[in-house]
Amino acid sequence: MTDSMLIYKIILCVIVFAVSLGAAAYMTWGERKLAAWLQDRVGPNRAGPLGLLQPIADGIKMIFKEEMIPTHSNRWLFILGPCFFMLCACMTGVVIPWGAGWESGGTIFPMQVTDINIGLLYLLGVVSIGVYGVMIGGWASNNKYSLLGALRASSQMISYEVAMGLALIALVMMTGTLSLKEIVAQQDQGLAFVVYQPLGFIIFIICAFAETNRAPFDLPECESELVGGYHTEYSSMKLGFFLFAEYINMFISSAIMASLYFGGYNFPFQHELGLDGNVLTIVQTAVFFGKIFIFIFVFMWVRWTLPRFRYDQLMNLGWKVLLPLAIANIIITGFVMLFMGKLG
Amino acid sequence: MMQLTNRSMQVAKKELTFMERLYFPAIIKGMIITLSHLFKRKATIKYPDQVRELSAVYRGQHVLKRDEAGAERCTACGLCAVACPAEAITMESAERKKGEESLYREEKYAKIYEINMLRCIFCGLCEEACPKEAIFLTDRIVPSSFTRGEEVFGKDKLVEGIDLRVDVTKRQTQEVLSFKTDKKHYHNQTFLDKKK
Amino acid sequence: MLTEYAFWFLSFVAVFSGIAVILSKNPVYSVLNLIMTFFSIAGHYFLMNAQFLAAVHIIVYAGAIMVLFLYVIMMLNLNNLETEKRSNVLKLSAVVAAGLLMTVLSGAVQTADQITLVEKTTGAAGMVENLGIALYRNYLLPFELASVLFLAAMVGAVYLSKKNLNETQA
Amino acid sequence: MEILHNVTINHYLGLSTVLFALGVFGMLFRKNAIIIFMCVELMLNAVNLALVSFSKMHGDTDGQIFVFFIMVVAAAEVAVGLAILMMLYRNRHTTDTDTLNDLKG
Repeated sequence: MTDSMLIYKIILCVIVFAVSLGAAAYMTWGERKLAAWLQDRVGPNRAGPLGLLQPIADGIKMIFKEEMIPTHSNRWLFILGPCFFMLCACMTGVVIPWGAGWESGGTIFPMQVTDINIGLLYLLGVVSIGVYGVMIGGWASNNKYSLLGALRASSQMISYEVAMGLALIALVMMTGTLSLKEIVAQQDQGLAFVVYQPLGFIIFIICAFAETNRAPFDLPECESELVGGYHTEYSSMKLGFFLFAEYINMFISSAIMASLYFGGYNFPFQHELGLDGNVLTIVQTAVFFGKIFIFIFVFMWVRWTLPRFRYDQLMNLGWKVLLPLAIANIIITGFVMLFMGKLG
Repeated sequence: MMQLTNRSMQVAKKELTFMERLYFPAIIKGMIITLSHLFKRKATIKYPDQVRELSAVYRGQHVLKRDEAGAERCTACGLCAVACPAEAITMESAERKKGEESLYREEKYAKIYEINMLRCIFCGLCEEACPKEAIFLTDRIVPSSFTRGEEVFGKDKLVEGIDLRVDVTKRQTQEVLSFKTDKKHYHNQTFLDKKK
Repeated sequence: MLTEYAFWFLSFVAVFSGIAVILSKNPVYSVLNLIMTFFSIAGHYFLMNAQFLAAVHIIVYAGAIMVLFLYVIMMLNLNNLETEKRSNVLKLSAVVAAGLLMTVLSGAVQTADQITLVEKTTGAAGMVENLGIALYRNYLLPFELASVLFLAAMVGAVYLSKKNLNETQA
Repeated sequence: MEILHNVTINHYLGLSTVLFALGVFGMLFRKNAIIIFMCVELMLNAVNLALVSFSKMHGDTDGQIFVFFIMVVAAAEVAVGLAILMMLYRNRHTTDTDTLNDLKG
């Protein structure tokens, strides 16, 4: 790795981090605005034009609010919980290919921080350790409701992770690689993988809803039944971290869905346009963000439409419906591949 | 049980069919409904910038009227208090002294006149009961406050200012208005008219 | 050079958090320290270019097994149960026994040849493709047997953790 | 892969030894069944580490395959073992191994 490449990677890292945070901040605004529109309201419109400065105002409010740490809580773990959750949320962005790559002076700078050959497993691993942030935070609060909320949240995340992993296996069988870059590159020519894996995509998107604790799977945060779940005792920016990490997770999972099933930064007839390499990269990145935007819209749209699941329904859906469906999907994929002669 | 309306429905817990148990058609239907609301007109009125138009007979905060010369019309007869279904009105009367003709229209006046805005139901019966055209409900909103005591409005808040008259002409029919302004009738004459 | 520092750093983290697992009073701290150990072991796997194994290690150990531990500790509320009344003689004998074992093992390791890892490796052993080929060609039978073992363990765990067996059967 | 120039197999075996001994020590030292369980996991991981370093030394995959199977066994063991612990706690309200000596002659 040359020095220029190293510097480039560091810059790209910072950019990905900043973009995730910025996107998450404006998703809070978008969420409130969209919720308002779906309910025939106007939404935030006081801070700046169209309320566009609202996230900044919210952030300032969060930081300056009084910090409360319960007396009988476990102080270090109480602080560690949200930090860990936030860290895990930010760690997932590095394997996503945001664009094809820059060509400058003969070297190609990829628009991806790192292309590890176990990209998908890395994602699953980071998602699975994200559970600890929730569990530690809920337990350290020394509050029954927090503990119950944390147990709920984490068991939900673990349960749906299984179905999510199995849904991905069918895709991996098709592509023969775990690297996200290659999966996206394989969709360059031909159809997006959602055409081949519709069932897998549906399972994946449902699991993504559950993993990000979004409605209709937002039991861990229900105010009415469990007084707020695992972040009951949190205030100020530590609460902000929990809420913010949820939005980052949403952004990243939208990006993952776009890259795995909807061709990532590729778009139809991209090579027929006759664009120069770097211009094409810019257009591709824009298209990728467009796809992410659509998925985020779906996330929010679903949240403001569907009611929350009951806990037993949630577990039934995860274990008795999605898991068998995912396994069936794997079997079907295997058979189709066998008959199409794709197996070596 | 006797049915008051025919809108009640018998609730039955039917076994769901397979299509219903898939939930997807229902989910998609719901999603389309919410999506359609995205393009509907917003129901919000942006209040401080944009004020909702009130009807002419809107019943808001009360006003105790003065006549054209600036004397209080109320004579503390107590009919409004009697008419009030919420018992929100109390008053204490006093006799007009010599030289106070410019302040009070009749020989008797309300020394204290209080409306408890927490009790008031804004029915407007006081307005109907008043024989002296003294109390009216206006289109002003009762301001909120932090204590209960502040919600008992005395004469300082109820009587209109001499220079800040509250227009209630819309609440009166044309006949009443013309009858009231006709100076041929003795009761319509102010103390200035009587001096002449 | 950097990898060497990484080795020593990860080793110290592993050993110290391993000690902390044993010595912490609160089981939750033990679990968290054990997770730290597992992370540093996963780091070692990365250093040895066994990337797939490292990811699986984190997913299985940190993501599933330790969460189960944490669940049991949190649900049973075992935080304050720790009243170690074990006598000093027993504790001392534990130290001696473990120390002797370590002496024997490290003695055995000491006499082994010093083989630098890089010499005999192609570096591709830890890649997914090679692992998959080995697992599904040479070790297919053990693989299938492992799935049977999993099934048995799952049934057993569900059966054991039923609240009241007599009631559910009735 | 220009990795681990000066780190020999013995380094890894040494680390593995230390972790294994720590696991044994913990098993003997503590009497909370859950901690003992965790020490078992520690020992299994020490072995895993040794196996992976052997695999790296020989440059073949067999060692890593063994690690997979150890993981499988560990996962199954934890599932059943923790279920047993739950039942024990429900019936005896303790996980102290010293008090669980009913079968002692």
